[in-house]
Amino acid sequence: MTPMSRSKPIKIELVSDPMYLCGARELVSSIAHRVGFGDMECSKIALALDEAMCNIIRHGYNKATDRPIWLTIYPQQPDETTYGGIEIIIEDEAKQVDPSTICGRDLADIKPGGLGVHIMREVMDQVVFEKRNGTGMRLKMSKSAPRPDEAPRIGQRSSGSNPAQARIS
Amino acid sequence: MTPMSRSKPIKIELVSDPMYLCGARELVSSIAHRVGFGDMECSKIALALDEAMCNIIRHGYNKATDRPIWLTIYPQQPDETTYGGIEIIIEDEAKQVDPSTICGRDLADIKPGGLGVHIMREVMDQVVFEKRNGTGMRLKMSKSAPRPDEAPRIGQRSSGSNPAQARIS
Amino acid sequence: MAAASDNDFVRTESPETGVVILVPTADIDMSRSPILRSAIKSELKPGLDRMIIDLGEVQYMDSSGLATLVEAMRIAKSHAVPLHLVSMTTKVRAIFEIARLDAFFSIKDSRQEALDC
Amino acid sequence: MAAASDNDFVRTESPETGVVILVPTADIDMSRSPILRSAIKSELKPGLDRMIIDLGEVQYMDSSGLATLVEAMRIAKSHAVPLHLVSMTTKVRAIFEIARLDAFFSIKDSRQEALDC
Ligand SMILES: Nc1ncnc2c1ncn2[C@@H]1O[C@H](COP(=O)(O)OP(=O)(O)O)[C@@H](O)[C@H]1O
Ligand SMILES: Nc1ncnc2c1ncn2[C@@H]1O[C@H](COP(=O)(O)OP(=O)(O)O)[C@@H](O)[C@H]1O
Repeated sequence: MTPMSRSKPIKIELVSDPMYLCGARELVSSIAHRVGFGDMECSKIALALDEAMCNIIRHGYNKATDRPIWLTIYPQQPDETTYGGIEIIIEDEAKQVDPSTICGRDLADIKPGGLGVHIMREVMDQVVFEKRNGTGMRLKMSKSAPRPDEAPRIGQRSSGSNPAQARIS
Repeated sequence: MTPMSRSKPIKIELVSDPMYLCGARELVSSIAHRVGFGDMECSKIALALDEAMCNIIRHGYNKATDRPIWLTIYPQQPDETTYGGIEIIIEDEAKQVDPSTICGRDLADIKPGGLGVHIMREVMDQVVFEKRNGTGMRLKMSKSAPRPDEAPRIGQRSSGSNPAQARIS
Repeated sequence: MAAASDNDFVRTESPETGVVILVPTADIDMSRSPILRSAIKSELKPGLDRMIIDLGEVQYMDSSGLATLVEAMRIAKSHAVPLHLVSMTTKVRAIFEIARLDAFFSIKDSRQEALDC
Repeated sequence: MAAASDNDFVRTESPETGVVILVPTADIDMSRSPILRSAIKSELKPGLDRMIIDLGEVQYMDSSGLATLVEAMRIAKSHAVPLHLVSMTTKVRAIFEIARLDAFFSIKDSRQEALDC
């Protein structure tokens, strides 16, 4: 995603209370819708955001409901040279952990929990955790929208899993 | 609303695009729900916010979709001494107008438009427009939640319009 | 939870000749009113026996939606086409009441009531 | 558009003796999973013939909802009570697929199918 074609970001400062999850999901979902994602994809992107925020509340802030979380959402409108897409940055002041320790459990070993990170990685194209300077963590997630009205990108042509992508205009 | 009993505010910086109305409504609605408003009241508070944002987009920014709007929402949890409630501050960088010129049309004269300001005043307890220092406008709206499980406030006892308020615990 | 896609936001039905029912399928706000408006404009023609706007799937409407419906009512009157709003949810009815528009429109509980009247 | 009130978030039905149907009526996320969890815990007792969780009104679920259902499945197995999930919307089914949990549960298209099996 090139910074040049980004639209203005939407910024939200909220607190680590699960009551805000729904509003945050609706906001990111309406943005995703606008930059070209279908209903199902919007719902999945909202899910990835929700999982990220839940993890901050649970693991980062130990369920305290009054600590800050900052969301920055960059919508990227499609144009001649790029697919549309969305980039989401989530920051906190919670305890810093080594990004390499943030990973999900073996999916074959079914038990409650351990799914959030898997879901984020499955849904988004890119998921990067890092320590912020000073305090807290930063998570960047991004995803490009498909362009069903154009030729598919090289390498996706033969997958056949998405009939819309196989159509050539 | 005393500043002391306010919870931390939620802050949102977005742009003047109608696509964000839905997310903003959901966010304010979930906050209103949490501080003690019923479903119908939450929907009306979301409506007041929506009307305020629409007016900024239409009148303030002349329908430009890339100009900033800042929302600050103060949830006020109910406690022993206060009703719960919500305060919403909406700021922009749009053209400054004399606050006294912002008013709705005569409701008896039915025609499309001219309802937004009426709706805000009908729904919220307080609606105050002012010029910001330098550029843009600021709108403060607030509303206290009823406490159906307590004696009604003096002066509301005889209104009889709200059965919940007439109940004395 | 995602908004219904804007393309299929207004469903058009015609249960009998001369009757058109428009069914908006999500919140009607400033971002969707123009879609409802153009659906009304393309269907509300002189000679139509009856137009019904079924609001049963609408949980939320702002003043841009009200303005669109006020305009529709004016066009309907000028074309002498009866226009009825049906199946309003309680939240949407509350908005009509706040705007004192509940008496301006013909509001019916159900499609059937609007077809029979 | 406002969330359903949390008090009536889970509806409980019992169409016949020994059968309990739980119907969550809104999005299941971290703020509502605990309510579903306690409804399950209070209804899922040894001796029950069958529990059905009807997800037809749920458009969204996150991993806290999945965890709650995985836990319910374990309790059901330990009590030897058949537990079926029915009427999943496509979006919720997609979440089960992402988490590779679609094979772990007994997922049926309708209540009737879960009652007959
Ligand atoms: N924001 C975070 N801060 C600290 N640790 C985290 C964070 N997010 C995830 N983790 C770590 O990664 C693990 C896997 O997370 P996840 O897949 O969401 O499963 P779960 O949250 O159910 O344990 C967590 O158990 C936790 O140790
Ligand atoms: N944010 C604003 N900036 C400038 N003028 C405003 C603003 N909000 C409202 N107004 C003025 O107040 C009038 C009444 O607004 P409203 O009741 O919402 O009706 P409408 O927007 O349909 O005209 C508007 O026509 C406009 O002149």
